[in-house]
Amino acid sequence: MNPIENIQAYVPTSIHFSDLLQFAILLLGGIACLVFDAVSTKEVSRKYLPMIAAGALVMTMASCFFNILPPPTETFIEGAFRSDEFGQLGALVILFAFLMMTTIMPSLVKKRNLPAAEVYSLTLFAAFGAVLLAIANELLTAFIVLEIMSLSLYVLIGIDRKNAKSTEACFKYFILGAFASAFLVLGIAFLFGATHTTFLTEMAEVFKAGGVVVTEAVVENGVTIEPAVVQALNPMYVFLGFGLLFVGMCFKLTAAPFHMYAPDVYEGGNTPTVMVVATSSKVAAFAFLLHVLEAMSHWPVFTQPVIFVVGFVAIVSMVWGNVAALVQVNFKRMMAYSSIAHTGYMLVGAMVYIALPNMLEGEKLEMAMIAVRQAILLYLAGYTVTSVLSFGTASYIDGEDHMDAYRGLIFRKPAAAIGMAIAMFSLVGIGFTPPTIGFMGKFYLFKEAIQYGFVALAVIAVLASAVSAWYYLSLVVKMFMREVDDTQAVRLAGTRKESVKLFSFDSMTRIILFASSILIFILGVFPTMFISLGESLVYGFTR
Amino acid sequence: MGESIFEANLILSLFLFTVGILGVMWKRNAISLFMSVELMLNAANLAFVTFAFQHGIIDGGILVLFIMTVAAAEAGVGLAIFIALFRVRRHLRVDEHDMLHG
Amino acid sequence: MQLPFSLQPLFDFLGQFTDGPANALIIVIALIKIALIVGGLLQIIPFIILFERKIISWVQDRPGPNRAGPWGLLHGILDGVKLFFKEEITPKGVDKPLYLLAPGLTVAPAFLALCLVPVGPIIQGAHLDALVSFLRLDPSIIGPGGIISEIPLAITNPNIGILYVLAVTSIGVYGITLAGWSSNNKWSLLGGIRASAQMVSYEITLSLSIIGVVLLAGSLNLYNIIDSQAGGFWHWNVMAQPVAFLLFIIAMFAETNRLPFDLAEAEPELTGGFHTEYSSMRFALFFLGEYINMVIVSAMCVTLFLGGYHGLFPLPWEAIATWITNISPSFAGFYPWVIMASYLIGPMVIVPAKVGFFIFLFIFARATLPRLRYDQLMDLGWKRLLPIGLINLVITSGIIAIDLMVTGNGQVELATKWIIGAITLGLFLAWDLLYYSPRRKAQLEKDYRLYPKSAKKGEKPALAS
Amino acid sequence: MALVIYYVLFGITVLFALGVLFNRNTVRSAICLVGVMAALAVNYLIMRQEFVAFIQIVVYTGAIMVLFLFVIMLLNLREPEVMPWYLRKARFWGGALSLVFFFTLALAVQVWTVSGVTPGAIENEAFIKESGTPEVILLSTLMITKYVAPFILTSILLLVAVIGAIVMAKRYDEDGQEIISEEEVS
Repeated sequence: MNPIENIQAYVPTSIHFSDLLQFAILLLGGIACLVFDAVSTKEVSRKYLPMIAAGALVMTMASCFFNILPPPTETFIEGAFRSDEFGQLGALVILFAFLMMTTIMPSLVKKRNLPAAEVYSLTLFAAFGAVLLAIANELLTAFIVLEIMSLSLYVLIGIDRKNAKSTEACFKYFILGAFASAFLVLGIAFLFGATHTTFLTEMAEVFKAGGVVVTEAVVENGVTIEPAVVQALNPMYVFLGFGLLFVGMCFKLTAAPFHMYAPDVYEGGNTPTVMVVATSSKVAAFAFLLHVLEAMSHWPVFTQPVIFVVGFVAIVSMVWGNVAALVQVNFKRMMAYSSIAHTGYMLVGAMVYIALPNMLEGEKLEMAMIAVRQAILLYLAGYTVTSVLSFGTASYIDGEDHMDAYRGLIFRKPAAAIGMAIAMFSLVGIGFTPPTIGFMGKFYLFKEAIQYGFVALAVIAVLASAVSAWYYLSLVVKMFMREVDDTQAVRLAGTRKESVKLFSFDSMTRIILFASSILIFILGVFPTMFISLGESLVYGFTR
Repeated sequence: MGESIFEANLILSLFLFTVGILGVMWKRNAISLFMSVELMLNAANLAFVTFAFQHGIIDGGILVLFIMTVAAAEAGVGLAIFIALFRVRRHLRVDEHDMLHG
Repeated sequence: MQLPFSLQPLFDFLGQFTDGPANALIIVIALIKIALIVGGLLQIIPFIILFERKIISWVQDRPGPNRAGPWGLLHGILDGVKLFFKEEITPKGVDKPLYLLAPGLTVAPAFLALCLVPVGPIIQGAHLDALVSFLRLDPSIIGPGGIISEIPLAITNPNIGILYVLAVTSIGVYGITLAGWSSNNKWSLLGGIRASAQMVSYEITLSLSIIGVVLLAGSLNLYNIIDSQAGGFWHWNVMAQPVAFLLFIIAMFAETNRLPFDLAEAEPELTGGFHTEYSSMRFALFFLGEYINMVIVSAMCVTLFLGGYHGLFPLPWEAIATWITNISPSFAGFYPWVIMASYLIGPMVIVPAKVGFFIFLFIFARATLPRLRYDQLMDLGWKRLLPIGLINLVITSGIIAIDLMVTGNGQVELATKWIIGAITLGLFLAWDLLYYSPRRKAQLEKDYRLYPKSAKKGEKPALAS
Repeated sequence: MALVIYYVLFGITVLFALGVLFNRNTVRSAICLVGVMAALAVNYLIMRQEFVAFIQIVVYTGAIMVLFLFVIMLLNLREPEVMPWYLRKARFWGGALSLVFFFTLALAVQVWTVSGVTPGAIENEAFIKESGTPEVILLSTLMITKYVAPFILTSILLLVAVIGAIVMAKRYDEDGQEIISEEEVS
């Protein structure tokens, strides 16, 4: 059949928008924020909009516990989406950080006199983009939802327009983000040129067959004529396409050679947004990168060079992130470099993921891939919870970002200091802090790496995280052991004294902070609980 | 004639992309910087259309339409950010925006 | 009836240079059409200017230009001559390349858009056959079965004509903007900024009002759009899209920078706006571009909403021609002339009349309406016209979708068109009369206090201090 | 003949692109970018993508670049770009690296590209000619069937862009601190 007749005879099969109903709540919430603001006064909207936003987020999170999305074997909305662990469990992780953001935002909105409706609606839209990016199965859809998320975050980073630092951070984030998306688009174009499609499932078929298959299998006189490869894959296009796409994604993930903007953006942006940039957008982008790698890893030629490239980026990220973090004096800059290092650890997992199809086959391969995905997701979840705790505490103690401002925090704000210490211990992970999620995440990830033969890489990762102990723990030492040094020019953190009302967003922030510090231990002791939750959500029972 | 222009178009696309990268590296004015990014997006569009024409896949045209929409959205937000930046700093010289480091 | 000699050898000769006689013929036909349409328009423009001055003087109750020639007919031409021989001044400090490029960028898109205007029907089928045999050309090259199977009475007829027009008119803004920038004059710069913002804003309204028409016709081709309006004025798109028609007219004024919206050159504020620093022929090019643009947007409005070259009532030309030949044997030779008249009445009478109406509208608006303030302009464009256009589009497409689902023949019925027109116009009027106008009036009264509340009934209203 | 036109176009595109890079005047550089976009539109016409070509002109030159010009003029960025790039080592090495990148890839494309139209393309072209289906109809059919998800998500993207642009660019008058405004325009 002629391709054009194909188009004319195209019968839409699976456009059920109800499949995305749980995520549409976010969209509706965002629009509701705008409409509510249009019909009410400034004070009223400042009071009720965070409730709408948090309500939408909580509803979506609650719906993530039910098995709503189609199983991973099916694509939906014309093949544009496919859900796996990242669909529901990943969405839960993503939305957790956004929920934290909406609870911190009200005080910031009040203090800096920000436009409330725009803040909350853009937050919800960013959440919408992030959760869809985690399940995107088509490169263009992924690009568009990535842009929805990124544009919202660019604006949220710089929403405090009177603050020159924040605007400058927004500008840098925007320029480099746009630069990265140009790379991404050219990468998609070359992959499209090689495989004639932008749908990842179809792309996987092309890679399995080693070329574009056009003719369908026909049975003629009892003899089956196999589908023929009409055009062999052009390795040049595939590598160029993947390379550009990977560069673009590295920008979004803040992996090492492409991380330049991260410290500036983290320092200049407002803390709640930076928290989301560090966690949710990373989870979503990682999910997308894994889906692309999964589709492409079926091509044997592809494996070796890409392992090399991804491994290189992982090593550089780990080493550079940890080394540069050693000399930082600003808390948020330190967290930026730490986040670069954590991206490096996670890329080790991605590397294992690519290597798998060449090692195993059939049922075993599937199980192994699921295991690696779960390990990465566990790590991401741990990183998200920990970052939420540390950034949340940092915004809650509300002081300078300078590290010296944390001196003797334990004597002024004991709860905050303990929370921050827990977060720091969890971030260190390997070697010091067994019962935390940071430890378990790294343990699972490096176990996979060693199991499939990447021992050297695992050793480098462990060494790098041992280096990281220095700067994380020095902050803890500052908080716990040093007396307050009055000669310090730095304004001390935690001097704000306000009465906290029960049922206010401020108290909700505290509750979430408390919950995440508990979660760090719960997940650290029972990581299998998280994994089995994901299994039962995704594979547990059929729809 | 159709047979011989693909390579030329792909090379043109890569060339425009490289010029875009160079622009982002060399230019000092924020708006020129962003124009270079637009040039890179145009290069991607050219690659899409070339592939669509070479292989007879109509999809390429649609992908280009979407990318144009995204570029327009990005331009809108970006220029708004530039205006905001100009309001607080009174200039758009990129290498003098160095409040954030160290 | 045939020419005494064949034109074929001429094209055979030209064909040696252009890959065959068919190409030569295409080029020659295009050149003839360009000469007629572009040349004709260029001749008319001085008279449009004269017409404008006369109308304005009529509105202002004064004689107007009446010195050169009878009724001042030579004024436009003499103005052109004067501009041509004036000294060209290039001020110091201008950005020379852009300064020289700007007038060209205003005029060139205007002429490019002129290529699209369908002034008459497509010659095809038996009529083309007759024409070919009259000219004694080779029917295998031109004719119903030949390489050239139809001759549209427009310079060109691409499949996506509307898009072409939109694309080309959107380039036109560069002329004004660059003129403003390169002049190195702050008034000119302000004019340029205003023009760019204004044109981008109103292009949205323009496109929104066009989309409804495109939906009704199911095609982007201008001839298909006109064909969908064939059969009398009750088929015209203005019946189906009255609100879009209004929007189009408003956007048309804004796109051509004509008076209620001529903020780019507002002479009391900006001394001349973007063309302050231009003189002589460069200035004349801006002037020319403005008038060609007026003609083009009018012609587009005619094409989209007023049935193009179709008259008010459909005339059965074939039947008339047969009837005339049947009156008396001596009238038999009139048949081809009547058919030719059916083709020429469009370009000669109907299109000029309709376009002339809009030109009159332009001029009359200039003579009567005050200029908008910049914020009013933006308010009108973004807060009024854009929502109205969107709602109009939603209603239109919804009803068309229902119609297509019910009938399933891929065409919009006449009754549906009227229903769309009635609903959209009704809603618009209801919104305006019941909601908008009273509030607007109250607001104005509050703002300007024209009629203070203390004034008693019957007392003469006085302006409050 | 058509090939000659194509290579002339190629040259024009390259020249305009270099103009974008090397012009010190922002507005001239923007006009060069408009030139690149228009030349690409003609290129698309040569590749028989009429609809995409005209949309390219409407969207890129008609909207995006006008917006760029508007902002350049609003902020009155007249100062020339002082660009001693050859003096700055980092920039120089960046440039050299990108050029190496380009030449390697161009060479690779030259070597690896499968020349010529695939059978599918020829079949398609013949079909389009025979049936006379305008390309627009095919594109629109695809857009509301196969690519319905990106189509819908694009509308959300535009909503986000509108909100973002407004919130970043609007004046603040809450605290009476008017920094700079569009007063200059009105």
